[in-house]
Amino acid sequence: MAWTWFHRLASPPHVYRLSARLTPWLAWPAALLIVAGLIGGLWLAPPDYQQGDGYRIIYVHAPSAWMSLFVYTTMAVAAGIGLIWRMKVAHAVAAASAPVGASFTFAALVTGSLWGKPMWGTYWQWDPRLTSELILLFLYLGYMGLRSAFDDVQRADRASAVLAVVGLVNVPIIHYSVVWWNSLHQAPSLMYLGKPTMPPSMYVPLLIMLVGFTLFYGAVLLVRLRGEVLSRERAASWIREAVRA
Amino acid sequence: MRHFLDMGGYWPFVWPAYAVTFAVMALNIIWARRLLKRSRKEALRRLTIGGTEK
Amino acid sequence: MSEFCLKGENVHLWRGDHHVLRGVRFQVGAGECLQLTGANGTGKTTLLRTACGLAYPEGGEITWRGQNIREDMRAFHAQLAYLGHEPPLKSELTARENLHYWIGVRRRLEGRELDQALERVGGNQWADRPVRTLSAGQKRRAALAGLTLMRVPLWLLDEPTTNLDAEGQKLVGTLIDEHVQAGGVALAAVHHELAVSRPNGLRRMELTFD
Amino acid sequence: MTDSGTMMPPVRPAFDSASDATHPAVTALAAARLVLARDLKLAFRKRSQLVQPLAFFAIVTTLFPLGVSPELSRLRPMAAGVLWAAALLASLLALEMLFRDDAQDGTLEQYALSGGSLTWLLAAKTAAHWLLTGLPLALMAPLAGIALGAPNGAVPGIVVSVAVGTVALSLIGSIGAALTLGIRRSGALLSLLTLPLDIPVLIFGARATELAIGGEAYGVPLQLLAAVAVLGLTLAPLAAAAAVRINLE
Repeated sequence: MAWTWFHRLASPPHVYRLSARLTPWLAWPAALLIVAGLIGGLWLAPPDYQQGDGYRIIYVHAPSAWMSLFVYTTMAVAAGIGLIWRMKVAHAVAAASAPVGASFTFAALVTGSLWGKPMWGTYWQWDPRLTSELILLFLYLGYMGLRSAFDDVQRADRASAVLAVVGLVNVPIIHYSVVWWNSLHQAPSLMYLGKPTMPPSMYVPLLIMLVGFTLFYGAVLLVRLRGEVLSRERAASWIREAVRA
Repeated sequence: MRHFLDMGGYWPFVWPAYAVTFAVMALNIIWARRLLKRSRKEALRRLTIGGTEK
Repeated sequence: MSEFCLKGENVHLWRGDHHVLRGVRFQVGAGECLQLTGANGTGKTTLLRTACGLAYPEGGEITWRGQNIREDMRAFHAQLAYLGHEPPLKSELTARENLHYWIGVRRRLEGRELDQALERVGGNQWADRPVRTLSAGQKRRAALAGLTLMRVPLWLLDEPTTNLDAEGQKLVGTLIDEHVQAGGVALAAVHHELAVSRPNGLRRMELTFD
Repeated sequence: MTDSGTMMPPVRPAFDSASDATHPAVTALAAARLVLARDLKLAFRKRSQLVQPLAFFAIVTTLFPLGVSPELSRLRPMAAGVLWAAALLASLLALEMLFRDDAQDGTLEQYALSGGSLTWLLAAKTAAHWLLTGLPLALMAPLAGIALGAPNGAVPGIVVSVAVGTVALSLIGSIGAALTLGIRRSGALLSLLTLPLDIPVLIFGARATELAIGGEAYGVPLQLLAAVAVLGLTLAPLAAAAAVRINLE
């Protein structure tokens, strides 16, 4: 079968060992890129002509917001794969992703409101980005709440997977409806930058940060994945070696 | 340096934003490691209790 | 299609950390009734639920007429009747209404079938009373009427004699007898030996903790 | 000669052992209709459960004038929002019971093993749920609306928008109810799962009602609301069926 390579690749012991081996290859580049992005964003990038130095929050806010969506998508896709093909490793990926995504959604909310304060004069505005972010946080909390309500890992995996997939279908609808709602009430929206085009000295650090954050997610995911894979395996002989190692 | 830390007067917003983000990252690292450690311990416990299959 | 035969091969199932079914093997063919015995917690109910496709075995496979039941689950379900611990009856409806809705979802009831089935289990007196007012034994009898009305070759019964008096237990035995005589297949989890009058075709299997 | 032969009642064949079709099967639609009829009959035999969400809706809408102001001019701008928040919570309240009884007495198991489509049966149950909560809410909403300062001309708009919106709410809610049916005291969790998914319904529904109260054309939000309901109609029963199967495992 053409699928055998795939199944071998997705077998728990293989995934466990591979994740252990890959983690440093993601973690160090992530650390490097984030430090580079920090230097670029905080020192090298010029102040914005409208927002001065206040715009520098973008270098943590935008990557966090990106993570919130990217992790949710990854989680839901993995959950869907686990649901359809009954693949434990895919469920483990979904389970490992949720807390990471939720925490970055939280960071995106806090940094967004800190950015909003000097611009709006208030920490909270019902602007579409922040509102969508808040709803996304609720989706994450619902997912994790449902997961923890089950004693049995298998059932938790499968039930929460249904929720994740339903959530993924809903995210664009929610986002669209929130934007639509916001356009009616003409509330101020979080303007990312004053100028329509950013000079490279501004956007290159942003790109570096985006990649750095994504790699960071990868590294954390791999560590968590090992834990999740272990808790889904029962008395298999490979565990003994893996745990000792 | 003074100038840098002041962030053009935006320091009360810029620095907390960075602090929160990096706190979240640090927590993620700690949580991930704790999860792995706990799962290992748990797996070992299961191996010793339900040691019917080797 | 091949002959009626329900077969379990090396079935493994976990509930959390608990390895409930450890490589269970069984086979029941046409004209046979397999009695599952075993102490509480040895997985009788789990085995029945796995055999009817509600629970998913993590190892091994279950076949019906030589085909894995997962291949065409609906066709398999159309040929089986499962009776769980609780009779699936609504207390606000009468026994007759309950059977009408319960069986009606599966097949069209013809003529006096429903009356005959209720009569068969001794339900003339209480068929039109709300189930809320029935005794546990009467509810069980109503469920047995439903079982006969499904007219399917495979019966999976979880403690079919619970709450039944001596006569009711005999009724279960007779119903299974007839079913098996007609070439049907029955798999029943029991605590007490079934009162089957024709013991040929009756087989036993005991589940244990190890 | 054999005495047993004469004693036996006329035995019809227990099943047709030759073919795969063992009996005249019921179409998915007919089975669904039966489930719908059963749930309606059950609801009318225990009416208290029917009335509770409606009473809840009435009480919540009463709280706002008491909490904000008795002046209709101040209530009118928020009437649509109040109506929708109350409708959302009332429909949520009824959701917990959607599958609970059927899960406990084994009816859901029988549905899952019926050999027919579980999706259709659950769609029928959801339809019954809407007929028993959504529709009465839609009929009651104009009363609450008028009490909050809506003009009489807004009545059709309010009824239509709440009716369409509650279809979507019932459908989305059926997923949440199916996911939590194995969990004790699931109320808070059910809200946490369902309410975020309900937000588009709230936004489009409240907008349509708001426009209706203001005497303006509410076609656009109503169409968006209907689109959400149609999407829910196609996908929610599938998801609910998957969730029910998982919880029966």
